[in-house]
Amino acid sequence: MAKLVFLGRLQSVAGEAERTVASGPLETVLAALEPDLSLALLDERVRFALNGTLLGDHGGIVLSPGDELAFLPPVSGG
Amino acid sequence: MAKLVFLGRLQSVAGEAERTVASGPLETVLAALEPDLSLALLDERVRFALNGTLLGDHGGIVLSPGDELAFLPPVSGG
Amino acid sequence: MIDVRLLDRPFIPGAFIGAFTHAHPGLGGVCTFVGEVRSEDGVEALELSHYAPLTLPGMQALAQRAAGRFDLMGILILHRTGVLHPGEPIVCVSAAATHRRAAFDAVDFAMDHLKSDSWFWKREKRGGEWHWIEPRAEDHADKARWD
Amino acid sequence: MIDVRLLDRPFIPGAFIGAFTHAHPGLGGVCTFVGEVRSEDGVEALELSHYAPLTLPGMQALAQRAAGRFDLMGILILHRTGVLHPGEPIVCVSAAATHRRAAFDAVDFAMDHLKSDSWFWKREKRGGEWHWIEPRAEDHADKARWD
Repeated sequence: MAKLVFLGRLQSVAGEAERTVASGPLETVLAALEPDLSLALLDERVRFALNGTLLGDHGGIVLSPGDELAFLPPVSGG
Repeated sequence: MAKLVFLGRLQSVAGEAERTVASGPLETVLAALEPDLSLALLDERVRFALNGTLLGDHGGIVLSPGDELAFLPPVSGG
Repeated sequence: MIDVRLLDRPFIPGAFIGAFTHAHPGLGGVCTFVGEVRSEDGVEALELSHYAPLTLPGMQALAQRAAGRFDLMGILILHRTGVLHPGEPIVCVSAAATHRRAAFDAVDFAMDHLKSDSWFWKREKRGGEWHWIEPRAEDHADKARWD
Repeated sequence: MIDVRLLDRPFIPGAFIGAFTHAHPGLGGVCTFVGEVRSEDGVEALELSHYAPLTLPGMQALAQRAAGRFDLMGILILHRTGVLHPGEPIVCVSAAATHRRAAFDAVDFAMDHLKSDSWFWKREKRGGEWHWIEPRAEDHADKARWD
């Protein structure tokens, strides 16, 4: 199993701050989510962090057991 | 009698912070002081304040009894 | 001294600034900015969420950049998380330096970058309902001053 | 709120800033600068003298000008007189505003003018002897930024 973490407004879309999912290719993981949630996660302004490291490229991600993938929408102004 | 107040380094020249003098025209008052003190007081960068009000013009000053004339050298940076 | 903290409950800036200042005896000056939650527009509360693996490390990197760019003796960056109410301090940045200009510029720089570059997401409660706050173009313009 | 004071003994800036901040609930932010006596060049002590009929009124006029020029909720200006030792606070300027930029600029403006325009005369003790400090061209340049 792997963990998805939803930050900011993505938390409201998901209805929770994190979710445990089956490990595997990210596209398979996303396809199993609610369509509005997977659409929101794939917004081009959303950044990904895998196990605490920001990813520059969002292609070819495969979640291994124990991985934590965070979805980071643009931060709020102040 | 009137009072002269010496600020900053003028205090060191006068050897005291203030001095009581006979009232009368300022030139008469200054002529009665030590020459090095009157010279220091007349330095063009020294401003005068009569009874708490800065004077723009240093000419024709006559000290009345009870007057306080302060001599203000340039303030220190810092 | 570089001191960077995330605080999850109300804090008194003076308590941190006093200790920070005493850690740098004989400095020239300390510039401090404390930002508070504004009490306007009917905002009842503000909630800041963060992502632990990124947020504090990002603030520490920012403090290092400020210390490297300006001639500082130290920098203090405090940021709240959690639910805040109007009037509570949300951020405090303090810089100690021999010269005032360096202290001022470092605080200004850190504030501009904290607002646009830090991993915080905010939502505010108005009329009993929470609303996410979107990014503002203005913050990016503030940050661009330093590029 | 405009609060301007001459203080003839050591003070803790935080004690004044805390009260000043609480007098403006819901502000956006407070910028503060605290200047301390530097411990360099073998300076043992610093003495500041002032002229009561001019010094405090001059500081009050400066605070009014800053409040008129920037969009402030309040400004606090504290200045020491008498004998100070390295590490003691000598000046504290704090500005509260809805927007950070106004608070920063007001403190910067007040500090630049306090250094060159205020009626303080300073002498420092080195090797047991007092020496008057002369004006510096640099301070006039700082002030000229605002003309």
